[in-house]
Amino acid sequence: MEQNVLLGAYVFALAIFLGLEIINRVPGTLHTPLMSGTNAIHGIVLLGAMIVLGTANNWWLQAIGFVAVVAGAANVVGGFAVTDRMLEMFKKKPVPGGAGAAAGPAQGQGKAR
Amino acid sequence: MEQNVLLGAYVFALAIFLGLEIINRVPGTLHTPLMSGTNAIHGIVLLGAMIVLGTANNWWLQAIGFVAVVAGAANVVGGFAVTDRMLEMFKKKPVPGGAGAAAGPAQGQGKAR
Amino acid sequence: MIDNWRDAFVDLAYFAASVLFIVGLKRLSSPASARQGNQLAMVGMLVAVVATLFTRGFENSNYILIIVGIALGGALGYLPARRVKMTAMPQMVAIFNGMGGATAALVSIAEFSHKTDIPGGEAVSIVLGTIIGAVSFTGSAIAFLKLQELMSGRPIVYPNQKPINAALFGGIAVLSLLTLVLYDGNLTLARVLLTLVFVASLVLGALVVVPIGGADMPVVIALLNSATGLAAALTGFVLNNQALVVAGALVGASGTLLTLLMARAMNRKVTNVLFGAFGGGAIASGAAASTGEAKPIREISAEDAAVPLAYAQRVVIVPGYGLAVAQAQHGVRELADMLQERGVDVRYAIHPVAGRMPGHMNVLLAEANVPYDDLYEMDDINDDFAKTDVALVIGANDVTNPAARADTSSPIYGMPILNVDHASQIIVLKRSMKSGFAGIENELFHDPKTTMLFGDAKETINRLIGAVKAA
Amino acid sequence: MIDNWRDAFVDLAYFAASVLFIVGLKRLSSPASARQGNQLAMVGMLVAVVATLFTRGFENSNYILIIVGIALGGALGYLPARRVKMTAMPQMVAIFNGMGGATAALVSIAEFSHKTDIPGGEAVSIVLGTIIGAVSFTGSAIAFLKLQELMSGRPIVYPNQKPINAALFGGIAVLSLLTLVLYDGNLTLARVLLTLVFVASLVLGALVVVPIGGADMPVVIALLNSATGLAAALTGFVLNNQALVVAGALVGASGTLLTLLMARAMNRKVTNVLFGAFGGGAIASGAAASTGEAKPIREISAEDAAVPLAYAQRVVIVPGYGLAVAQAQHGVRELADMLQERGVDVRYAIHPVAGRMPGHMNVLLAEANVPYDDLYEMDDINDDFAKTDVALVIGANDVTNPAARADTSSPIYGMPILNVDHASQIIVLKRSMKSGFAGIENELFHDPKTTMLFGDAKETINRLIGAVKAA
Ligand SMILES: NC(=O)c1ccc[n+]([C@@H]2O[C@H](COP(=O)([O-])OP(=O)(O)OC[C@H]3O[C@@H](n4cnc5c(N)ncnc54)[C@H](OP(=O)(O)O)[C@@H]3O)[C@@H](O)[C@H]2O)c1
Ligand SMILES: NC(=O)c1ccc[n+]([C@@H]2O[C@H](COP(=O)([O-])OP(=O)(O)OC[C@H]3O[C@@H](n4cnc5c(N)ncnc54)[C@H](OP(=O)(O)O)[C@@H]3O)[C@@H](O)[C@H]2O)c1
Repeated sequence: MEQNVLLGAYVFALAIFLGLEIINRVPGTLHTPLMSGTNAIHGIVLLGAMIVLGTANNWWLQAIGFVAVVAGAANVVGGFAVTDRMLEMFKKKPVPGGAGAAAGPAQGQGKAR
Repeated sequence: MEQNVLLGAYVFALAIFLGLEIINRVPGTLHTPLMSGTNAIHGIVLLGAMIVLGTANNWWLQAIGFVAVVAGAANVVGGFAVTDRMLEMFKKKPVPGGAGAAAGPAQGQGKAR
Repeated sequence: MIDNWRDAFVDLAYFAASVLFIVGLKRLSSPASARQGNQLAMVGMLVAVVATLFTRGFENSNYILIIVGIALGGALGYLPARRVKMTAMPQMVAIFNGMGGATAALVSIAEFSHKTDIPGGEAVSIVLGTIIGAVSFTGSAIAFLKLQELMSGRPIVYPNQKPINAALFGGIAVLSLLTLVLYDGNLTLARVLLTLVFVASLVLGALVVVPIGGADMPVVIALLNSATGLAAALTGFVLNNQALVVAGALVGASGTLLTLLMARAMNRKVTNVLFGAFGGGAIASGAAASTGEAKPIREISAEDAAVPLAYAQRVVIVPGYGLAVAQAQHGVRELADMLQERGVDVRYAIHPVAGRMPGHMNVLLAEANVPYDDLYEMDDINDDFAKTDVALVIGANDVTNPAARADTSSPIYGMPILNVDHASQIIVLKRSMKSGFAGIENELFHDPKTTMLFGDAKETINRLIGAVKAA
Repeated sequence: MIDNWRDAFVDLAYFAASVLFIVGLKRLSSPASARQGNQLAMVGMLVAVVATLFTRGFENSNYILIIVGIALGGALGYLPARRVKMTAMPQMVAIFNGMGGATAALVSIAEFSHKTDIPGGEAVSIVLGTIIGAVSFTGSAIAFLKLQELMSGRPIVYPNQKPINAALFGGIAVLSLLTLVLYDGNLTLARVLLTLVFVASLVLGALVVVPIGGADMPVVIALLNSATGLAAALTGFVLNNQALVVAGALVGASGTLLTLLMARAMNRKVTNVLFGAFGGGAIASGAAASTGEAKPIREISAEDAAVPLAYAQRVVIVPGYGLAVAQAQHGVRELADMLQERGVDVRYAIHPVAGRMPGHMNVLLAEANVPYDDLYEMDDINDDFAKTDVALVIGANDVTNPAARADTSSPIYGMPILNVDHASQIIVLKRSMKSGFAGIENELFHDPKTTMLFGDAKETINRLIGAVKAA
């Protein structure tokens, strides 16, 4: 067990460093989708809820577990759906209607930075 | 043990990702010092040599362990010393002798990028 | 043997899910690959959820509950997420974040209530997970209520706010310590104490967020988001589940950094957001705003404003919070299309913190199908204002305020702004001379090159469209 | 109890060391903080080494051996590291890297030779650690010999090179598999097999590096460096020591990426470096070089070259590999000082892969005390060549070759180069019309604006100094 705690601490610390490293220098435009995307990712706690509910052996644990599973699933599904909708809007669309200049897709992406 | 192996895999994978993330986008000027600095860091294998030698209970293990400790220590000490010497040269020096323009130190660092 | 394979499969799936989260987050943080990143994370989540169904020790009768729970929760999340208006995104994120916080707290409590031989490290994780999860839950709920305007968005101040919060915080700390000291001997009592910690944390989460103004909510949500991540990681420790630890820690760390980046982009300190109103700046600016009325301004009618727009070579549209409030994005798009058909070069200048959430303007204009290529980030367009005939400022204020460049006493001094004042002519659409989010006066409106077109942005734009047609 | 504290201290120290390595590496990869980063990593190493002395289970009599070993190895590392000339840095790094590889291999072998109940995962780690460590050791040793010119730096080709290497590789693979299959039943035989694997890997390491040319050595060393990192991580698995796993994996990953970045900066593919000479390009260029002799060049004497230099407003010095070979950096610095005293604006244009290792020119010129502010990276100075009166090219060739910009058939096509040809006048110092590293002809030398000053760079510079004094 001791050994597990120690290794867990390594995993935790490395993930922290990795998270910081990855988010460093993101453009402002992505702040909201990133917030929402990470929001969906921490919905992983749903697994914990599933384990509680799955191993529940009395109605009380079942009740807590069920509520937790519902809330966790809402976090996961809603979070990913909202993020996807946001990001969908970011993608390049065919220039609509009468608008003039049509630029290449490569250009469009380049400007994103 | 099983659990240890699994956790070890997490530690390993996270460290790999972290290493990649950190080195991404380093300027060419730093390639050599970085190579030499990471070279010193992997000298950490010296710890392994120390453990082998420390727990050695026959002359054969002592011999292997001793050679390994010597080699590992050379890697660590030499690696850090060489890197430090290289990096020392990179730092801004007072403009020597009769040379003309003297620029501020802040500027000197800014240009490093 | 079969069981070993089963365990190995679950472990491997969790490992794969962790890697997918990492790669997903990495891609999420670069504009070109963001959507793909989100989808990778989705796949990771799916893998992890399916794997969890194979965990050993589940009661057969509980599987149906799990499936129903996931279906129910999924529907509760999915339907509003697909339907909600783009402008209501922040409150959606808030409510989902609250759900996650609740889950973490409930899982922690459940673990404490049925486990017996709990090692010290796990107990600490349980208590912290309960507190952080609960605070995140009610904090997010209040943020939701405020943004949804079910509750006043203004900072709500109640008497003795600070002492009350401090007392509550102290109470939670003491109860937590007691729980940790007692649980080894008297687990039943410790369980009761943990419930008290939970309740007190719920209250604390609400009380901390109530005094914060609606405009600061994005920062608060980002912070609570990172808190939920941390709670998830703590739950991972308790369950010895590395996927939770990795994903939770990733979100905890990246969320914290994101909070700081967002706060910096709007020139706010996180501590200010959490523990104070706009501070000295608000007072100074109130005074400035009142004296400001004396300075001259030039009003213009929609018909008069249409002429320079229709005959300009280059127009830059500067959208701001007022555009979102008025829901004028579709009108703006129509106006821009008309101008472009007439040969005018129309572009949009997007300030990173225009509106009330980062990327607000991008999302809003994207909703109205404005071509992405017409949107220019601040740094890319700031030099072009000097070559611009008309800058059309629609419901933007602070992000155009030249005081940020020059006036060191201004509360927004140092915030990068759009150089609207470099354009040859400036037309500002807003309802009154009232100030924007920062509560300070804007010299731009008194610039001799500026004319004001008062009225709700949506209506004014419609009148402009009519007038351009006629021009 | 005391033992528990002791273990906890060791564990904590390893954890701290890991964090220090991470932060150190992070700082190492940014120019302003690089030195501090190296020092942080040093502190981490010290912490880890001291902690290891507190490991339980050490024989008292072995402590003295450990101390002596560290002192001896430290001295063996420290003295040459402080004394060696800056230009000999690559071979220093190579030899230290080899030491690390040897350590990893020896530790793996030692563990295999005294442990008994070895789980499968550990056995795999042991075998891989032995192979990778051994290859890294002899590979680095050959790289050292080549760079130190104790062995010819040219690519050495021996008959049946590829079949021999393939056979050796296959042999190692078979022996390794046998070791892993047999060790559970017949550990003694497995130990003998592992020794064979070790020896064969030593030979393989040497044979793989022998055919590679000296100029490609930096890439090879970077790759072997990352291999040693991997070997260290594998050793960490065997010893269940996380500090080794973290540090080793960090180096393994970052080293691999670094290898790719370095190879890309010199427009080489890593596979090309390892498995082939310059390929088709070399032949094509050989032809070009021979026909090239026919084209006209203009020679100049040191005296004639001194005049435009002394009376120029702006001079840009372009150092290359030849400067390092001739050890002319001190002379160049003197010449630049003299010109600056006369009021000439002298700057240095540093190409990222000028010389034979990345950063070669920076280190070289820094050794001669050239002020860091006078060094300009390629991107910062490339636009200024057009405003430059004299570009003084000293022992540089490929990095100035305009073919990289225009000639799609050139083997260096696409490599970013210094726009030396935009200067008003170009003076090239080299010994002959021979080509540089890429083995291709350089149009620049036939440019009507170019004059050639032949001779060893050190001597030529000295003559130039004299001539400028007289001018
Ligand atoms: N983006 C973010 O992440 C974020 C988050 C929190 C805070 N902030 C802050 O919010 C501010 C954003 O700047 P901004 O220039 O976009 O907005 P702003 O400075 O808040 O100004 C918005 C202006 O829109 C006008 N307006 C409101 N409703 C309108 C309507 N229906 N029709 C026409 N005009 C209307 C208002 O004036 P009238 O009342 O006279 O009409 C107001 O002056 C910055 O200070 C930023 O720091 C940003
Ligand atoms: N920096 C790195 O990391 C690295 C590593 C490996 C390979 N490379 C490659 O090396 C090349 C570097 O370009 P470069 O322009 O610096 O060098 P280069 O293209 O190799 O040319 C060097 C020139 O210096 C001349 N020279 C040699 N000894 C001299 C002496 N004693 N006095 C005067 N001149 C002398 C040689 O001509 P003579 O024989 O006629 O005198 C030669 O043409 C690139 O192709 C790059 O890809 C770089």
